[in-house]
Amino acid sequence: MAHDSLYAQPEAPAERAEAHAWWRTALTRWDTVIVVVLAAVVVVASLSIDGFASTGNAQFLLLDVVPIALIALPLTLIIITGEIDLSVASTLGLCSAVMGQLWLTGLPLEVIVVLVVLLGGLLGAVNGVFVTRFGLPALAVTIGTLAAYRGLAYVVLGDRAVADFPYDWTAASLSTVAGGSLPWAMVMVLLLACAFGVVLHVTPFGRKLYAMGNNAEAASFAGVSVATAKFWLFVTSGAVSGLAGVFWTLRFASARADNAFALELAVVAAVLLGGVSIFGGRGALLGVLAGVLLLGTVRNALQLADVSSEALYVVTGSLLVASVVVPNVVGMARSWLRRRRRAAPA
Amino acid sequence: GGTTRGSENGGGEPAASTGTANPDAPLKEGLSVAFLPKQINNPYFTVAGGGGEDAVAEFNGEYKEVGPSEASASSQVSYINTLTQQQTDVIATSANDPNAICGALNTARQSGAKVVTFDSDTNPECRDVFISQATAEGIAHVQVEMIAEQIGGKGKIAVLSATPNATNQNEWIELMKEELEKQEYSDIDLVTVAYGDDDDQKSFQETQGLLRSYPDLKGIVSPTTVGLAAAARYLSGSQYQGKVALTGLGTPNQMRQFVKDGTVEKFALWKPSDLGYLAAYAGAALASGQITGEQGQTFEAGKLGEYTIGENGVIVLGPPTVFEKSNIDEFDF
Amino acid sequence: MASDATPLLEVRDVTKSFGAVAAVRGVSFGLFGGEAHALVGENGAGKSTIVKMLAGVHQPDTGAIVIDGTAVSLGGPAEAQAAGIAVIYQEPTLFPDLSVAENIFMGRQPRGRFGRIDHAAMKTATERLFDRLGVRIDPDRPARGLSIADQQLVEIAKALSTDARILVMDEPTAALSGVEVERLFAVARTLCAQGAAVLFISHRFDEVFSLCQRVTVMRDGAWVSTDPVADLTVDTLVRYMVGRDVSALFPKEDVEPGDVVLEVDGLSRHGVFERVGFSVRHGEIVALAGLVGAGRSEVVRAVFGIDRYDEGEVRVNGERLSNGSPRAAMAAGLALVPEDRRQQGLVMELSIERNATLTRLGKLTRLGVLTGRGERSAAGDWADRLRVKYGRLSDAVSTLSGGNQQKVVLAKWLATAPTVLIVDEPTRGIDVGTKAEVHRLLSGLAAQGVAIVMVSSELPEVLGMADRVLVMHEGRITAELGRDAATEEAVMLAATGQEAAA
Amino acid sequence: MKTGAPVAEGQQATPTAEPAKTNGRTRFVQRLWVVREIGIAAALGLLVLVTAIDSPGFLSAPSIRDVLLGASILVILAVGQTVVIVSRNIDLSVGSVLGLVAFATGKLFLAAPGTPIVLAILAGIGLGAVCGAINGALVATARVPALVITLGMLYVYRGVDHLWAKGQQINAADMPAGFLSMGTSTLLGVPVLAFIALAVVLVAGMYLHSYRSGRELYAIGSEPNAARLSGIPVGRRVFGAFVVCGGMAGLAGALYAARFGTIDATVGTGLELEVVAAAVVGGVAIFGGSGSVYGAALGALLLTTIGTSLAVLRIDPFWQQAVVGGLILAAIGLDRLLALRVANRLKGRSSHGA
Ligand SMILES: Nc1ncnc2c1ncn2[C@@H]1O[C@H](COP(=O)(O)OP(=O)(O)OP(=O)(O)O)[C@@H](O)[C@H]1O
Ligand SMILES: Nc1ncnc2c1ncn2[C@@H]1O[C@H](COP(=O)(O)OP(=O)(O)OP(=O)(O)O)[C@@H](O)[C@H]1O
Ligand SMILES: [Mg+2]
Ligand SMILES: [Mg+2]
Repeated sequence: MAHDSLYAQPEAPAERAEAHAWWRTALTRWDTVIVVVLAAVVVVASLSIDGFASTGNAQFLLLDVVPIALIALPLTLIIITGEIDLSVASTLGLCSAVMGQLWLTGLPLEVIVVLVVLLGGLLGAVNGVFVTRFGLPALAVTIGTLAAYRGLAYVVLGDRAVADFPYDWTAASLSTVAGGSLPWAMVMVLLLACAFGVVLHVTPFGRKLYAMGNNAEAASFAGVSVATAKFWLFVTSGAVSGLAGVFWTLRFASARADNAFALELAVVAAVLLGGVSIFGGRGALLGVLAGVLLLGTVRNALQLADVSSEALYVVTGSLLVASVVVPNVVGMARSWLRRRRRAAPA
Repeated sequence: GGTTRGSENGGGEPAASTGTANPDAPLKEGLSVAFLPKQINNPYFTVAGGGGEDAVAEFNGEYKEVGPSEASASSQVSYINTLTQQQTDVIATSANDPNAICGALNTARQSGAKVVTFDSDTNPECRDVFISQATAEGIAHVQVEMIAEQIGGKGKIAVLSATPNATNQNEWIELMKEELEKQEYSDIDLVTVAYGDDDDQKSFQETQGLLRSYPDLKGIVSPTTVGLAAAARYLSGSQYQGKVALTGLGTPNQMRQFVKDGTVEKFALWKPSDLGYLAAYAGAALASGQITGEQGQTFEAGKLGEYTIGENGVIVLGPPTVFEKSNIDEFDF
Repeated sequence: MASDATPLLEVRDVTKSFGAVAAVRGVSFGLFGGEAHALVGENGAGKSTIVKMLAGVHQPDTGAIVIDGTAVSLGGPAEAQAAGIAVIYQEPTLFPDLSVAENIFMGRQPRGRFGRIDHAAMKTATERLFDRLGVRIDPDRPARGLSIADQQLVEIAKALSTDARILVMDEPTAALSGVEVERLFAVARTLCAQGAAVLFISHRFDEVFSLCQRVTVMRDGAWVSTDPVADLTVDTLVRYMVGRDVSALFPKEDVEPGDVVLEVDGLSRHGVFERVGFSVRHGEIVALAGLVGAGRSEVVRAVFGIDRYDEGEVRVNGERLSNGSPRAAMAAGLALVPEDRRQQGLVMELSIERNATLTRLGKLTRLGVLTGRGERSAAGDWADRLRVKYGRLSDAVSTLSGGNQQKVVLAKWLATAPTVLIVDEPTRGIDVGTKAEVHRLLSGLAAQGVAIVMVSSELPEVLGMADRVLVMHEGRITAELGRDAATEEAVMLAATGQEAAA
Repeated sequence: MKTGAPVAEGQQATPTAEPAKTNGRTRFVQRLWVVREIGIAAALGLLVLVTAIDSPGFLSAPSIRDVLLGASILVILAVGQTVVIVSRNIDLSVGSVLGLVAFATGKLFLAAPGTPIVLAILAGIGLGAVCGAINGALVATARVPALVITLGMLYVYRGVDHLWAKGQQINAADMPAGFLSMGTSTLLGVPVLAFIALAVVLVAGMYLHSYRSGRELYAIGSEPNAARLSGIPVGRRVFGAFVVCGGMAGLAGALYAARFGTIDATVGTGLELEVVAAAVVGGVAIFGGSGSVYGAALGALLLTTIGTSLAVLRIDPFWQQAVVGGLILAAIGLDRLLALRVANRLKGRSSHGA
């Protein structure tokens, strides 16, 4: 109940019922809205910005969004259950550092990759234990592990950067399908997205995530094991962040403790832009993918148009604010109009 | 060090030296020159970029400066990719990570761009030339010389560096240690290296920590502008002012006050604007075919005169300038 | 005592709808200074909605609230307070992190110099209030963890502290024992004597008759009558309220009970209930009766595994059920329709079909995947069987009326085809017609051999539906009455603990 | 180590549960509220002790002065953040607001070198309050979650800062000496900044404890629906909390300019999570309703002292952040433990007479 909406009006339920009816359709539509906006941005940019529509640029754009897209997948599920994981970027950094350190010890990379992903899962499990067993707020816990994991990354690798990963691997991280513009890494993201999408949208587990995000008590009355589900989501989030760490390290051929520093807020922003409610219970994976791509595309297009990186900040922030304010204000305006209409004949 | 980083996705080895150099080729007009600093809005790079802009204006090119707001290699990669798409002729960059931006730079070179690194190098196989602000030896030498002079050639000193993985600083510190091995410095004892992460508050705290844990410290060397300014501010407000010597690398504007109030006697730095100026000319020379980056080639760099490419494609700007009370007011950067 | 003067407060032809639900339809009555006025009606009759309009929480769609002869518009709770109206809401609205004293004086704290809150004065004032009510609650303790009864007392103290001219109390006594009720009435009578008007809502007729001078009856949102209490008997009041013969509402079919399915043995959850034991047979409806707070809900929650119990055991068909696992209970064929449908029964923002299928998603999958069609047909099936009125199955369940929401909760659990169905207050907030439907449904299920445990605070429902009645008082079963022995008096006596266990 | 004292006390104070013992229990409960702060203070003391044993100079006057100086700005930010968090909101934009105001202060002195210091600080507070008002207006009127809004505004304010600065750096030489000396000078051996922070803590502490609108913030955070039913103007109060938080960030920004003298557009980047961490370590419940500015201030002091101590102890700099993270986890875990204990002691005990 920590999440009951603060600003629902006193005459709540009925008004809310209407608002919700609207909200639901709006939000099922928010996916569409954001996909349409994305398409529009792509079309406009292709027509007006030199070099945007080239194969090479598409490849770079997609490569750039891979880590955020990867991490956003499990984070979407976590936020839908009403929790949050801010430690993802630090998990990525620690996994990258450990990957470098293990490479120095001479282990084969195949083994290292598996170990690193497992390590990510373990780090996620720590978050999960704190949140589900000790009942601590996820925001506070993951701020703590955000600092702790990044710190441990420095402890592991210190000031060193490990860079001599084999060419085959680093090249593979950049390679594209049939030499076109679709990186294999993006294919991996899309496959994972399909898997997460299936789990979220058409399995009993996914249904239960929405239920517990909206009303954990009612979910547990219906026999849903809320704590267990959340725990495994944190584990998944950690493991996928570990995988993102592997990609990051190979793509930049550089394992460093400060990799992906401060990426967490960008990921959260992308997820929220995709229409996922920070209070849980609402959102869809398609919207999140579109949100991630929208941020990446806008960034890329503005860069090509020589818009300064400062303006990018303003654009990102405004998009985020607009994504929550606009639907709400429209909803409030509608119900106000409806009330006026109802009152008028009386 | 890496073994294979230089290679880029699928494509063969970048053409490090295409064709032969023609020292007499005229500088092309209308060259597009992009400066990509470690971080945009960083005053040091703003000044360097200003030098570059002047140079580009002199040879009638198109200048622009792009870059990330935060000093990260991954964002630099994305900007390099953008510049590649824009078919920029010359990319002058200062690397946040010697390895991470390598691939992107080589892709840019394959599509025809000339890459000049300045201030902070990448691996040599990823760029055409590197403009070094001074030789690392020169920087190490001048700093050791300054601190030795200020503490009377005797006593404990410490180094306050930038981040623990800053390439430049680490190289200089290594060379300073070698320099200190010399007989004339045998009474000087380098006790520790602290890291202020190029963060003002952290550097401030680290300075304070140094003085707490080594009460008999005689001097501090801070080979980074942020660290030097923060340390100076700490000393100027403490009882150590004038008792503990401080020197290193800093900008005159930041240090003016501390030189005048006696906290700092002298410090050094190259002129960042000259660094940018030279980088722009080197890029233009590369793009015009005057040079290819081979050792021994020479080119004319406007008002700075003639430069010769050294080993590994390194071009050295010159000895650092030492700033002290008598000359500091002549500089504004 | 009834005066012919202008009423202190008058509700004049007010109407209030929530979406499609007309909660209040053209209700008028007046509150006179020096009088206590009762408002009675079935669940969902619209009483609390009237209260919320007086409190400024809701604004009437039409009609007006008139104070001292002038129509006022109460835009919010603050304005109602300023107009001299103090309200005790049906559900306690306390701040769990703040102290009891602060809860009482929030927004009206006594102030000392520089406008600073005088904490000591606030504490003394709180103690004085509690003295008047004859209770001892530590003013400095946080409100978190107070029992429902104590929470209700704090609410009462809060309302008294305002020295309001109009005191509105929505079921203030629901959680209180006789002693506290008497103290409360004494205070209320004093206030009346000082010229204040009191609006009192209760489902207990003895209280209505002992405190009030006048009573207004509501049915399905509409005004039925306003009469002096002296002119009425309980029977006439009930007839006004329900509008027809009560017993006709409960068409319990006679069923020959089968074998024992559910056995509860010596179940204890310390401090909540002690050594509760009973058994239920196939086809039998066993009612758990008692006053609010007797611990009935806690018992059924523990049986179903929502809460863990400390001692005892639960057996289904002779198999012991593991403690604290709703999943195990569901696997054994149990179903629990919880008392609070908004909090516990439904996920309000999800669609009707998502809610209806939440309990048996696993069975609706094909190759582990839910195809929308299977869910929709399963949900639609049940919605039709229970005659739920809905627009589309994909509408949020929050858009349904309360009765239809309750049907969705029932659908959700009936769909699991339980052998033991536990229903906690199955007809709370359900309108008269629907209530009969629910009763017919329960009765029909029993006829099919389902064992039913029914917790209900409505005595007529208990008497009409149950084969056997277990009466609880303060966490213990105090009587077990067969259908014939279960009379209103017998149940009430056992429920108030005035009679040794039968 | 932090739990030791309260538990022992608790056992003494609650041997029975009879209403007659109410007084003893009252004291116990009151103590428990205080204890949250005592726990942090004890941790702080322990840290100082360990550091001082290793390096006695740590307890010298100048050293303490340095610690206080270092903590002042974070304390002020944490106080503002606490005001918002108790009302069940959060402000992630404080780092950006601080940066923006610091730069604006520098610009002010560049444009009008003669500006009186007090005026400059007031201008800083004003600008911060405007930023806070924008956050508050969006949160309270558009009724959207504070976390999303302030995350968005974090980017917006930072972007505005960068756009304005365009790579410019403002140096000590550009600001009046009097202003800069305020950043480092001392009064009776205590830094002026620390006095300002102390004043802020005391004023905010008194406001939250002793004024109606302050208590209403706790009420809102504790149970928003009940707050509305009690007639508390929820929207207005939340708006006010954001304005206060913004104003504090503004004050901190102006003081930052005075203290560091070198300002560019990156000032304060990433500070928001540190501020939230300080509040959380200080026992402020992230979902509102409880916690005090004193706790938050101690939390900020503790985090800063850790930074300084680890530097003084010459602990491997790479360990520092890991230690900070571990400490945050320990602190919230401890807070939870205490809350559970309180709940257990109060559970199942009817406190009114029969
Ligand atoms: N906020 C709301 N939104 C939608 N419907 C509502 C709302 N509040 C009340 N209702 C509906 O209005 C009707 C009257 O409800 P109200 O709470 O006034 O009943 P009541 O007479 O107080 O019942 P009880 O005796 O159970 O307290 C019910 O059908 C209820 O479901
Ligand atoms: N939140 C709570 N905190 C403390 N005690 C509680 C709480 N809720 C209920 N209780 C206590 O638990 C006991 C049983 O309450 P329960 O709700 O089970 O009663 P009930 O007979 O089911 O009443 P209802 O008709 O309201 O369902 C009562 O003594 C009540 O005071
Ligand atoms: Mg009611
Ligand atoms: Mg109950």
